[in-house]
Amino acid sequence: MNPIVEREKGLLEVARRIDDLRAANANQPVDMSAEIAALEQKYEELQRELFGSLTPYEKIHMARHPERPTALDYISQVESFDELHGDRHFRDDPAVVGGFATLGGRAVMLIGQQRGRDTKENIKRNFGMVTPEGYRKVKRLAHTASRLGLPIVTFIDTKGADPGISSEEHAQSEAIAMCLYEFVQARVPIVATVIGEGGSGGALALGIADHVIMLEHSVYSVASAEGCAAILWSDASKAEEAATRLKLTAADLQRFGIIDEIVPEPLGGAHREPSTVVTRVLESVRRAVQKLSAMTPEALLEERYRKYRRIGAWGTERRETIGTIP
Amino acid sequence: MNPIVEREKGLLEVARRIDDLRAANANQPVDMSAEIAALEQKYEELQRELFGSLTPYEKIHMARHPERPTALDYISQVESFDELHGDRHFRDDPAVVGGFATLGGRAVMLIGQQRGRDTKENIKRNFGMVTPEGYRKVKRLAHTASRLGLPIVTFIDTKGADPGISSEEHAQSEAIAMCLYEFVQARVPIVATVIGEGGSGGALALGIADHVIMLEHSVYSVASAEGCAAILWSDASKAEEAATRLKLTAADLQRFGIIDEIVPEPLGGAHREPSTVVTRVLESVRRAVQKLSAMTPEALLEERYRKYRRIGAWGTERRETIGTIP
Amino acid sequence: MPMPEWLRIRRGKNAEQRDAALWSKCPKCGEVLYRRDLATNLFVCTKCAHHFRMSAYDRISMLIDGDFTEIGSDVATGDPLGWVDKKTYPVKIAADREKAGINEGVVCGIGAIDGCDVALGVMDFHFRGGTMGTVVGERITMLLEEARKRGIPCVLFTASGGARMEEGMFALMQMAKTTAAVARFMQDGNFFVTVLTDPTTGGVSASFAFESDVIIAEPKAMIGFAGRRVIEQTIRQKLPDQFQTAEFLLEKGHIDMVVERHELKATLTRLLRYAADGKRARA
Amino acid sequence: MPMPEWLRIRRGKNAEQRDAALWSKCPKCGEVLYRRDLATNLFVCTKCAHHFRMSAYDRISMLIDGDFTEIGSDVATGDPLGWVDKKTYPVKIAADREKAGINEGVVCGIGAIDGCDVALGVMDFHFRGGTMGTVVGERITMLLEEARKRGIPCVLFTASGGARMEEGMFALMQMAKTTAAVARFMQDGNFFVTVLTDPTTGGVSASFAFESDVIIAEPKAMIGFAGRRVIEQTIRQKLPDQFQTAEFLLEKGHIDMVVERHELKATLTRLLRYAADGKRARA
Ligand SMILES: [Zn+2]
Ligand SMILES: [Zn+2]
Repeated sequence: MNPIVEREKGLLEVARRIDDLRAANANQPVDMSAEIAALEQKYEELQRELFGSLTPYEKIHMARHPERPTALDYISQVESFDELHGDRHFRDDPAVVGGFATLGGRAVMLIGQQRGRDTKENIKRNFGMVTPEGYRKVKRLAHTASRLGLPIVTFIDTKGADPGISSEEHAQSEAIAMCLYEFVQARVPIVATVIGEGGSGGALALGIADHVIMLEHSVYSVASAEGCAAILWSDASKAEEAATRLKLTAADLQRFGIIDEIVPEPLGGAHREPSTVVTRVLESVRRAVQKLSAMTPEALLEERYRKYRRIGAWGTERRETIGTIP
Repeated sequence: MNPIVEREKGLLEVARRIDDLRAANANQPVDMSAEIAALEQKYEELQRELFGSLTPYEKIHMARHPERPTALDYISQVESFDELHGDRHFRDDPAVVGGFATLGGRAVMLIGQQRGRDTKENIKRNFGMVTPEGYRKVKRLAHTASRLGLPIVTFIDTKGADPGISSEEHAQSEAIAMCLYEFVQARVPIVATVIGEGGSGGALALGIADHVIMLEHSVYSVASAEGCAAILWSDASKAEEAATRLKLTAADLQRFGIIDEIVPEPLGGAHREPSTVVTRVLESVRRAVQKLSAMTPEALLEERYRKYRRIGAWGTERRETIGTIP
Repeated sequence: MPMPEWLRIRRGKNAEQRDAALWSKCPKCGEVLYRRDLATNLFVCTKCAHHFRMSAYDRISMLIDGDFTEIGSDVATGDPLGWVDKKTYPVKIAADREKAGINEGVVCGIGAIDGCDVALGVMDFHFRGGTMGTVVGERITMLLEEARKRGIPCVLFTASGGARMEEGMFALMQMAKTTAAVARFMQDGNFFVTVLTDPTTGGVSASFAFESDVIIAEPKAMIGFAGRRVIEQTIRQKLPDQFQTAEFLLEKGHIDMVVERHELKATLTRLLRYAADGKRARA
Repeated sequence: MPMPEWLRIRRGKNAEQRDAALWSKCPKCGEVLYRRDLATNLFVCTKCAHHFRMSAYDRISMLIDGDFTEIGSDVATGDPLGWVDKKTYPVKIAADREKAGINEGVVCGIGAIDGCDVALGVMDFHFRGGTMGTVVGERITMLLEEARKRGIPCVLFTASGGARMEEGMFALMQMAKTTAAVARFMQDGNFFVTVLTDPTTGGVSASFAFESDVIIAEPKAMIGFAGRRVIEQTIRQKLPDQFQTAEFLLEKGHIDMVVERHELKATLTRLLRYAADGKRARA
């Protein structure tokens, strides 16, 4: 049960009453404009009250909202897209969609994690949880992009890598590690956007980038709040507290220097005005790609190395002294 | 039923009689030296008669002889060997044995196709027919060798790539193609030796090399004589004729410039004096590695390219004209 | 399908006779189709959408804008083993030349697809079952070398029963030769596309067919390393119909896309444009 | 096992107390073992050959010839999220320092194994379950950078429950940071070996553990991406005992070899010599 979906029910009820009144008003002699205006104001207030400021835990559920735009909602709005399939060995993983695309007049390699937009698609897409075959597709496409000079654009949206038996049997660890290994070496600009939930290593496999964007209410975390609570508090009901502690919101991560840009969402979340959000995100991606394209491959690689090299130098005075013992 | 094995039976019978006579001679007053000498001469004559000159079809069966030294018989005689396993994805294929080794005081990467030395091992090793996972192990080890500057030494001994359902499902074509792709680019000397049967693309996957050696009675062919007969004559009993037509012997292939060196076998085949043959092969490999090691990686790659580039320029006057039509 | 001027000259007498035949029967649904309608429909059955095997020159004229500069057309078949089975090899070659209207198993050249320069090679199953001998290997190598020199993409259409046995190990070595050419071509950052048509097996499947950036297959094309019969003999059971089809391989992750022939030119054009854009960005 | 002079200084009070305890019980077979015998036997049960988890300094002294020049030992734990669960993060860190006798989850440095120069990093499960936070990531990165500068091989022993949650996304990003360092190190043709000890999971498993030239595992070590409990909860059934063990992974082709601890030093030495020979040949 998603608390954001629950909360929307009250709002939808008000919206329905407004619609009813409007319909009645058109057919009846009695003027109900005042009542309508009052309800509209109430709707606005309710919306601000419910969604004006979301807690981290609420953002997790916003990120998981069943109507939230998925990777394919973005991909469908680029100028052209030609999907490429498969790991060339074993399987085509539907939880990853990738291929050549035209964005802002430029050819790029698009790669996105795709959860389902309904139950049937969720089963097909394994709820966006990628298997080793999917990560090997990602690695392959990133490698091709690097060879051909095409910028890599990723959309991150996963609870985490698939935790099933066959994924372990097919070396999930190696598959993710090899994605990371490919991304740190890709000789082209990489722009990653967290559009929903960015869960742990399974998300980072598409996340090493020169420019990282997050949607305002998306989350990006080292572990799920539920898993973290179960382990550190030995109490899954502490998930809300864990969500706060984990600092998994876009604002936190921008402050930390882990992400570079936040794309704002409309009041109530991206799914309330999906086309606006999709356009905004694609525009931010386009701008980032354009800016990064001015750099040579060597400069890109050096800057990318330095960026990740710096993370974790906080707090400690990092002296690179090497002491012989004794 | 292997005709070479059948033929050996008569020879073994004579050998047994010689042994019996010798034993009797030692215990009895009657001198049978003359009889023994006569039998010994007969043995020699028989051996020359049976094995002095082998037809191509007989060589195929010599190459398949159950007691013929296998890759591990060579590998066990190098100064050190550390086996590396697996394709890092899915399975370790026992039909390929590979790893670091010391040969003539130098570190190399050894990779061999391994058929079984008895029924049980044949089942484990799939009769030396390699699956896609095996070829991916080959590719991985060749890549590592190239990175680390270790010469690649291969032993070829296979009827052909595994033709099973799961091999097709796991992209056998791609697996073999990627071996070829890795071998043409490896920045280290490659020395390949056909020690038994070299069957089609499944053998060539380990066969692109700067120096190719064949044992005298090994064979190397575009297709099995049986398969070729079935297709071109529509008659499997024409295998013997196909064997002759296919020009699959070491002498033919050296004449064609497709292989570089032939290591002689003792009368009766490699399995009659296995340690001599193993020593000879390893010495030839060592010498080739040493000679090739004097070349720079760039020179090696250029020479390797030219070598394969030339094959097929025979017969035709290869004019590189490009004519516009009309 | 309009036929460029040069095509008539290249196709030979038999092809014209084939064209003159009024109708062809669809091997899939049995429908009898007017040859002219079939050609207009890119040799796709108007009833069941079965993709007929195409001759190399028909394929080229379906894709190339105008002129096509052929490469290696004068590299002729040799007979290095002096092969004889039921017939001699030269006799077989001569018969196939007559029958298929081409002089070897692949036609290679330089042209443009919807304005994009491309090195195009098309194998033809009608010539010795699309088997790869030294001429096929040599022409494809020459094509890749020319593409590399010009820095243009290469598109290869495969159709092959495997290596050509009549040329023995010379044929097998073409897998090595073409792979070496592919590797040099790709190392320079050039774009390589293969289009797998029915059937693509053996030594062609296990070399350049699966070495490209993008692997396209035509619907229902049979693609695999080992032949269906060999596998069935080995496992002693019948294989499902779906096995080794393009659609099966797509699901198994071996190929990038299955593209209907009517969409093929447009798809190739888009792919070539993506690569051209990447090349511009790197320049 | 002789203890080098420097080791006593580094191991801290608690370790000495542990050593002073007369016996340990084998978690596998229940045998009660004299602590001294156990140490002499490289912490392998003398009865059932169970490989005990080892502390980082014990491991180092088992491998390194003489001096060991530590790298990054003064890179200290921070608390970027101001973390609190049942305790604060700094309190937990302080407790583990006391308990484990080391100041963070990995010890890195330069030394020699049987005469072969090597950059050695050893993770220690006793410190926060071997989780990777910023200090672990930073030290391993420093080690790889130093190894690259010197052109010597790097050997990393892994033991990890995954990323350290108390450091949030800073911990996750260490997967990226260490991978970037591994890539630069390997691009230069340097030799990288990982030794996976019990347990190796999560963010460590899915980064440098599986990026090396040679992946060794200790017998029966538990290795995987997802934890056993997570998988059991997902599939709602119990997993076989064998699942995710080193032996299982060897069969599945994920790792190169399973090496008993008594053979480990000799094996590593041979591997380092192969690589050194390759390096000489390239020089
Ligand atoms: Zn039809
Ligand atoms: Zn025990």
